[in-house]
Amino acid sequence: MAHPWIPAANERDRRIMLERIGVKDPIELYSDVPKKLMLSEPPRVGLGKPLSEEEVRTHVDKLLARNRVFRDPPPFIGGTVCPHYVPAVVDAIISRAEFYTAYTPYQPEINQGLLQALFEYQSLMADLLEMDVVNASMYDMSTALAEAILMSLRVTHKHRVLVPASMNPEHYEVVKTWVSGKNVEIVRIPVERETGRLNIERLEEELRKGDVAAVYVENPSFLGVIEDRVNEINEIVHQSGALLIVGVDVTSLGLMRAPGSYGADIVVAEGQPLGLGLNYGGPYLGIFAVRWDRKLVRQMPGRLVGMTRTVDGERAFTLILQTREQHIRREKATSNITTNEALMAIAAVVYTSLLGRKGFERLSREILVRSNYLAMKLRSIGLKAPVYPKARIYKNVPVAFPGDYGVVHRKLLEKGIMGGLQLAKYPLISDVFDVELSRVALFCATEVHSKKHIDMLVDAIHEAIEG
Amino acid sequence: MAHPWIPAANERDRRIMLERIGVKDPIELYSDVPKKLMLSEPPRVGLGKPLSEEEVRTHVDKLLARNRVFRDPPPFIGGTVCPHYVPAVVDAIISRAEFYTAYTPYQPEINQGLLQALFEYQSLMADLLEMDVVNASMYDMSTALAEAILMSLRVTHKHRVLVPASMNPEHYEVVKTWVSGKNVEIVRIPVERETGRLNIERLEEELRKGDVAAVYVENPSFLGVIEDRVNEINEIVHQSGALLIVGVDVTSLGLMRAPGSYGADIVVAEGQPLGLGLNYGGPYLGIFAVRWDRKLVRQMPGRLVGMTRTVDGERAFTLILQTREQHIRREKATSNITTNEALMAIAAVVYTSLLGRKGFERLSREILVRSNYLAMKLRSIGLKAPVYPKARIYKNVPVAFPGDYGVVHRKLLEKGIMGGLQLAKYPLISDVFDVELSRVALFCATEVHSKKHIDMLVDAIHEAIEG
Amino acid sequence: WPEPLIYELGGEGRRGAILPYESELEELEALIGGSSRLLPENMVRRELLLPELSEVEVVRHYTRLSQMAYGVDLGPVPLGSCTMKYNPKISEEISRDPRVRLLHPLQDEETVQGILEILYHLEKWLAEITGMERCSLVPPAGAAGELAGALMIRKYHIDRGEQRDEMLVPDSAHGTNPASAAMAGFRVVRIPTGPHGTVDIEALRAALSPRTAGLMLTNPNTLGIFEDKILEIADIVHEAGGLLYYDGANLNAIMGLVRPGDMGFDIVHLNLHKTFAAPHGGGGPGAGPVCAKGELVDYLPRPLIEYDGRKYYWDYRCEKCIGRIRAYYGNIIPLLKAYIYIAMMSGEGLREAAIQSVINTNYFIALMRGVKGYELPYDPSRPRKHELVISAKPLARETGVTAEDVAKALLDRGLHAPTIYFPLIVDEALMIEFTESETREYIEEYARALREIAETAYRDPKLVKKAPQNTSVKRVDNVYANRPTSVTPTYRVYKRRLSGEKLVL
Amino acid sequence: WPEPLIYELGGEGRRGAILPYESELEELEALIGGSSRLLPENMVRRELLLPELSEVEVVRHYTRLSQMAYGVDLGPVPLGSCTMKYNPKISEEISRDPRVRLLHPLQDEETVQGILEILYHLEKWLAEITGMERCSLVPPAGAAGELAGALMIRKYHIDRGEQRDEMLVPDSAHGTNPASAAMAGFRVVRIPTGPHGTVDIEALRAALSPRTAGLMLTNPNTLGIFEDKILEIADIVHEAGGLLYYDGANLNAIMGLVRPGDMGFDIVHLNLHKTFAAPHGGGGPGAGPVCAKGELVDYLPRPLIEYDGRKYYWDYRCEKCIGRIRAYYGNIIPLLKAYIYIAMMSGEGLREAAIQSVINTNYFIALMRGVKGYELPYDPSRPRKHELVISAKPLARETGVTAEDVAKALLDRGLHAPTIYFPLIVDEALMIEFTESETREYIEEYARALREIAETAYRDPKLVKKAPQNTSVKRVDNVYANRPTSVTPTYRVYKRRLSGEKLVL
Repeated sequence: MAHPWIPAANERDRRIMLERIGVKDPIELYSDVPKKLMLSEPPRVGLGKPLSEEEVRTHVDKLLARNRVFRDPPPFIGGTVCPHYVPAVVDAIISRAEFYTAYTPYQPEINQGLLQALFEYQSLMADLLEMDVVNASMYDMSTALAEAILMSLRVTHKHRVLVPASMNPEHYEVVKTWVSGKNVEIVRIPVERETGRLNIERLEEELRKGDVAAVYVENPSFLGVIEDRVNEINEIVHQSGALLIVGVDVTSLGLMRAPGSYGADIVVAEGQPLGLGLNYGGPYLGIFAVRWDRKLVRQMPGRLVGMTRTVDGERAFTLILQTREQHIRREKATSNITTNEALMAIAAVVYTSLLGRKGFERLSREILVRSNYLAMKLRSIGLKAPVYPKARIYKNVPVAFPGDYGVVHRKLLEKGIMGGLQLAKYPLISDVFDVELSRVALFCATEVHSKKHIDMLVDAIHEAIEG
Repeated sequence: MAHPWIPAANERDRRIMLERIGVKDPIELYSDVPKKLMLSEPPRVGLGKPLSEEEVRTHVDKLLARNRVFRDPPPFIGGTVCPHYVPAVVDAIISRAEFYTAYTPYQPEINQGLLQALFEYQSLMADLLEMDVVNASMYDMSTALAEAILMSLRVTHKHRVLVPASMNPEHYEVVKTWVSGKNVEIVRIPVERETGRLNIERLEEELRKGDVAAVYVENPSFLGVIEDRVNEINEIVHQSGALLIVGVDVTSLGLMRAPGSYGADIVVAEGQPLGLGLNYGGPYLGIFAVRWDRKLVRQMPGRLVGMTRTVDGERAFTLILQTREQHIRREKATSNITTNEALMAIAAVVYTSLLGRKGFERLSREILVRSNYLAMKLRSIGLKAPVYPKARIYKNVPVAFPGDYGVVHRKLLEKGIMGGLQLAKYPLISDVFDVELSRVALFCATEVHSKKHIDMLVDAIHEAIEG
Repeated sequence: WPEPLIYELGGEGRRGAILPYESELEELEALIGGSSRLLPENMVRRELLLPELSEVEVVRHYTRLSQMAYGVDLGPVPLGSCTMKYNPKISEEISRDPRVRLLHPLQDEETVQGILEILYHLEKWLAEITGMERCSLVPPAGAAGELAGALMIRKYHIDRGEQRDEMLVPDSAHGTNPASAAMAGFRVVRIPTGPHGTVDIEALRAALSPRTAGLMLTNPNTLGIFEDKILEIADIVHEAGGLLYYDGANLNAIMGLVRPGDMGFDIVHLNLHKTFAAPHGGGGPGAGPVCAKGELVDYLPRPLIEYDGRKYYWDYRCEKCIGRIRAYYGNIIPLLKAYIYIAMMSGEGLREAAIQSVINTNYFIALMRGVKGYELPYDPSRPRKHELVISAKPLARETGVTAEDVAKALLDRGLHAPTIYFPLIVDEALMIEFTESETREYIEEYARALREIAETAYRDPKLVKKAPQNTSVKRVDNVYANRPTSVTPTYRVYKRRLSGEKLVL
Repeated sequence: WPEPLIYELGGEGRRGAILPYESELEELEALIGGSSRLLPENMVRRELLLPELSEVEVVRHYTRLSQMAYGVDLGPVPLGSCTMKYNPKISEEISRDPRVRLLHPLQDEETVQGILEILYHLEKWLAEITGMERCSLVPPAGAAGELAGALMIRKYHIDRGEQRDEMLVPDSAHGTNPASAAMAGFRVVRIPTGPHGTVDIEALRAALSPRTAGLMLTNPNTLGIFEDKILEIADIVHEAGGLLYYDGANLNAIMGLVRPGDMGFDIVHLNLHKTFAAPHGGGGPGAGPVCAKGELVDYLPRPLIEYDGRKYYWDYRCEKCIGRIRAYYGNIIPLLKAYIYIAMMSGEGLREAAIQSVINTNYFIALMRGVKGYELPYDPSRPRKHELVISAKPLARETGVTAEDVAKALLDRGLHAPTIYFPLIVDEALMIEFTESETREYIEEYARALREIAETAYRDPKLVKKAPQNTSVKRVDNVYANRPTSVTPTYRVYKRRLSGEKLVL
């Protein structure tokens, strides 16, 4: 009784309310529940008794003290998710109660601010990607890709999807799960051993077999490799009648061509670098865009905010094309997604606004230069960095070690350095390297890795290998 | 150039603006400054170069890692400032940008929210203290008391002020400083060695000497002693024509009589316990109240918010009685205070609203019981707790040790316990105890000290003494 | 004051953020011998259309936009089926801790024991509350949990060598149920609602067949009515070889009192951003753990959180499992908030919250009894649980004022509209869920407002149809918003139209 | 929607917070043998009039009130003399760190070395910026720093055996200067402003005497004009045996470019909540360090922060010092924010900020040139610094529309009013300070608004006098607010009046 979060749970309110309802004991309101289903006592959950705020603070504080934060230097774990700079403004804005305690803005008249922020998110992402239509968010890149592939099946009515063998193995597994209810074959296209790029011959070969709904390419790839034959890929994919799905590292777009410029039908990306933080894996943000094409837009999953006008002709914003969604179309919907990552989309638009044109160009340059500096330093101590000798890399550097990287990793950890991603975790991708997987690690260097941090890492690796 | 906090510091804006002004170089705008005064280069401040957000985060993180936080158990340091529970809601509200980035609400039409919140602060404090007028805040209790004494001089035109010898020695020093420009004598009234209460005979003696502007009493005192002869004090002080200034521990007012009920003309209190946190000494909040009396209110320092109406007759709030203030009255002002602790006043009103009647009663009871439990436990290991054998205590317990407390304190610290306040810091008050000051420490127990914490402390003290 | 678009703010050359070590860049470029050759020539971007603003401008823009949004911290959001309860500030405070925020998902497990311990206990608690054995915390939202559940059902039958491709879904179900079933490859069979507002058992029996994979149900259902024949339903479906899937959207009414597992459900998903007080974020992030019992445990998406008596770890082993439903481990921040909520409520608190949510609903129903213009369809004497659905059909019939008009008129009084036109089986539906977070006074105000709107409608229906008038913008033109020639999903499309292109969708 | 008072919300029996270990209380009471005897009988409180609300209600009430407030994060606050610059969010983030918030001021110094190191460097930086030797960080606001400074001057002269009880203060000075001097026991002697808007040197000479304790000055002064004869002024005052006190309120225009110490000032106070970007908090907390050089260092209030090469510590030694100005060490949180600001700006950044603030002022003046109704008093051709004061005297004379009316009309356009009727030496004064945080577009908009308001005034003065119309409330009745029979400083007074008492002040 008298709980801070349950205002009416007090004697007076209870009495007034129960009297009006006409019951003595609130349990009478459960009279339609079969007796045997009613629990005789509350479930044993929580910590033995209700904790007060101060108690839960102390309790969680003790637990979190068992986590180890790598801040100086930040982790070098590479892949789709890397440490990035989170401006303080981003947290300040998404901590605004009006935003974070709002529901999906079904009532546009009282939620113009939320709708406009989401419209701006869609718009800035559209400009970054050079795509015309961006939805209001998916859960993360893995599920955005899964939805893109499901969408390609609906649009093309074909049954094969080609993906790069070098893609993020976690994303691959997610895709496999999401399409498992459909009649579809996912085919992995190998990468060139020299350049790390997609093997175009093998791609063409698979396309020739026909029935291809979509080809998925990454740029830069999960392994950091820049794909420069995008025009060729565009051409051959579209000649085959398949859709081209591009997975892009958004941070690269300050310097690198946007996927809209090389024919992408659908673009997916991980929004995590855009001011979201690491969050031990989530929440993140799935960026999802399509070309201006009736068929594509109508088959697109997820919510869309549009710019419109009021009955008085003033500019206004509202949810649009809702007839695609599950609450109207039910089993015919383009997706089951309702709750998405709206607040993370707001974080991303605040981040992108803060950087602006100049800042975004700078971001790409910082990452390009730092990751190539890391690669050079690693080569200088005799490592194969990147593994693909002729690859041009961005952010991520796949590195081959003379022996088991796991040993090196543990030595780094002892020195307070969280090293690269141990690719041995992912047996699936043992076919993308000539060296054993246990010898390969994926490192990243971003704008949060200073020269000192990188030098510190390389020195520590050197010591670990020599020592 | 192009600094995030200086929007127009970019080439284009600069050019447009300087052209319109009609100067080539902005330094021309300093042409009236004597040449020899212009620095040839920027001052060497900061850390060698401008730090980015991420750099300053890492830098400060390293520095703060050198602080040691006592959380479980919280510090037992007694006195005016003790650890107290800070509801998460308080920080959430005072982190609202509209509040913390606002100026003093001189324009009532656009700041009704801020004004209403401050009016509510004044009103809730008035109800707690049973005083009719509360100002919108002073810096802290020490300066509130200094201002109260200065005010008593203005109101009575007398020159002596009587204060308890047991008062917070830091407050005493602050008062001495603030009145040092005035012709006034501060007289310390001793406390009874048995009960810790004010020595009423000595008080009467000093009052009989005449020329007394004010008598200051504390309840409970700095040393935790409850003063129960408030009716007698009220009578003899007012018979002498002096003002009665009461310093009160607000947390006690859920159970203890309010100073308005025993004749206080002016009340001062430290608002720190009301959800402000420890903050290594500040910001805190000086609560300042006076009786409904024209002379007192007109001589009161600080800003006041009043409830009024608009020209349309709607309820509204605005700053009132501003003619007392320095921006209008200049050297005739009641005080020089302008910037106060408005945001802390909002914290206090949010805190007090959250607790409400029942919660506030509970707060007082928690502290009363826990501090008396602490005293009992300390007695059980043979210590004099409280030092005054017949004192009734609240929150603070002055404890006499068999030897130098400093030695015990260091042993506690080794065990992760921040012990009591070493009164040896304050030679001034050596006259309030029969034992040597080095043997006395002031401990507090509040609602944040669990039984386990208190037992842990007492066990550790026991071990330290025995060992 | 209308707020400009971000594109209409700022100016050339402004910047709102400095990156961490910008001052090093030249040195690094020199060390690697210049950066020009790092990018393939044909991959160099020529144009980047982003606005340029200072930090001050960005802060003001989004602070002002936030003031034009509406959430639970400003007032009640009594949307039926959404369980918009209060989001404790303590959860926000704790979840800002850098010892969560700065953890990389692929850090070595020994460096994340604290968060793993939290997740471990959270799973146990959720299993206990639902009466299930294990939960996967990975699904990032309820719909993802549903998809996982549907795929589990699918794989379960396949592994048993059965061809079961039909999923039964009541006509009152949330749209996500059929959508998820369809995504998992099922054909959806609709089960009608009977006259008492519960599943029509005869129709259910008739729909069952050797192709039946399972039944997706929420209980209490979207009408707020408890499916009192649930044990019978479970028996029937199980006997027919189907599985029972529980949609946790409406758990708030019964948590701590009744468990889906005891009702016979095999799989349950939860919405932590509804029932367990994690904020909804204007649309997300959420968290939608999926739980199972018996054989179905093996099918849960991986990884699961485990403890070997010494350390906590992720178990990726997957013999029968459906695979992975999202990269990494789900939305950790809402999961942490649910942990805090349950720790602070404990079993008694959850029960208390459920009971109060039901009292609130039935108090409102009591206040609405006899108010002209509205009716409570399906057995009005029966108590509702977390929510209720009233119909404005009499009002619409007699005055022309529809449920949507009523919703907009509520906005005009500073009250948030309920969910409207759902469930589809009720005409002119107003679906209202107060949750336990609302005060008695507010419920009374809501009832009073509905009564007064109806009174106005009977007096002057046009007046109601003009609403809202007091909101920051007038009624939004939905037709224009969706017309192929004017639909505008991004500023890019707007600019292209401005420049003369004919863009038609 | 008007927001009720907190007293008008909630209901009997509700609670908004649970204290930490409430469940232990009964056990503890039993252990100490009951709690009834702990309080003296005659000290027991009989009645406590506080409202009772749930957490939800409290959060909503104050969130809604916050939306009815206006700060720099919503838009510019160009109040002259207030230096309302942008408050960086990073400072808010960092200063929430529990490793600051949870430190008790009387913890052993070895346990607070981190914060002490920060304060140590901050002091050094402030001394460098002002050209002083040492600073005391203790004063919690500018006025407290001023009081400290005035007391230092007083004690300095007393220690030298001189009877100097007159403080010279220009008539354009902030009200705090004379008020602080008076609190320190000085007689205030007003020095007139000369025709160029600077101190009238002849009048200054005439005012000097063996009783002169010092001169309190701000430079640039409140007209935004740099006292170009400052070196001469310093010489004259020093020769007469007086000291020079610098009011740091206007430092923003010259920081990093000119130092008060070099101008000849002996004591300086700073407002970190103005110049160094700590937020103003709706009135406070601030931080007003006081700095000194030469002999005056000994007089600074204690404690000072010191470093012995091994550890940082507070030095309480006080031979000549004035004592202590506040308990503990001042307002640590704003001090920390100033540290962060200076670390991020460094010397160049401070200089850049100063220059831009001056450009902004002079750009506005350029835009206002020739606008009918306003004039720039005192040497209009001379550049202003951080702020300017224009006079609406022509407008008032010709249309009856006063500076206050103009201020309210600005509010109506969503623009914050400037400081009005200050400094007192300018009739119908509008004192405007944009700071470096404002955009060119905003300055242009402000100039446009002032021009349009004047145009309207010449056309239809009554229209202007009706403002504000678009604000959340109409113009507030100040007469009623201050009338002895209706002045209402608390709800307690309101209730007493309601109950029939005649309360007159």
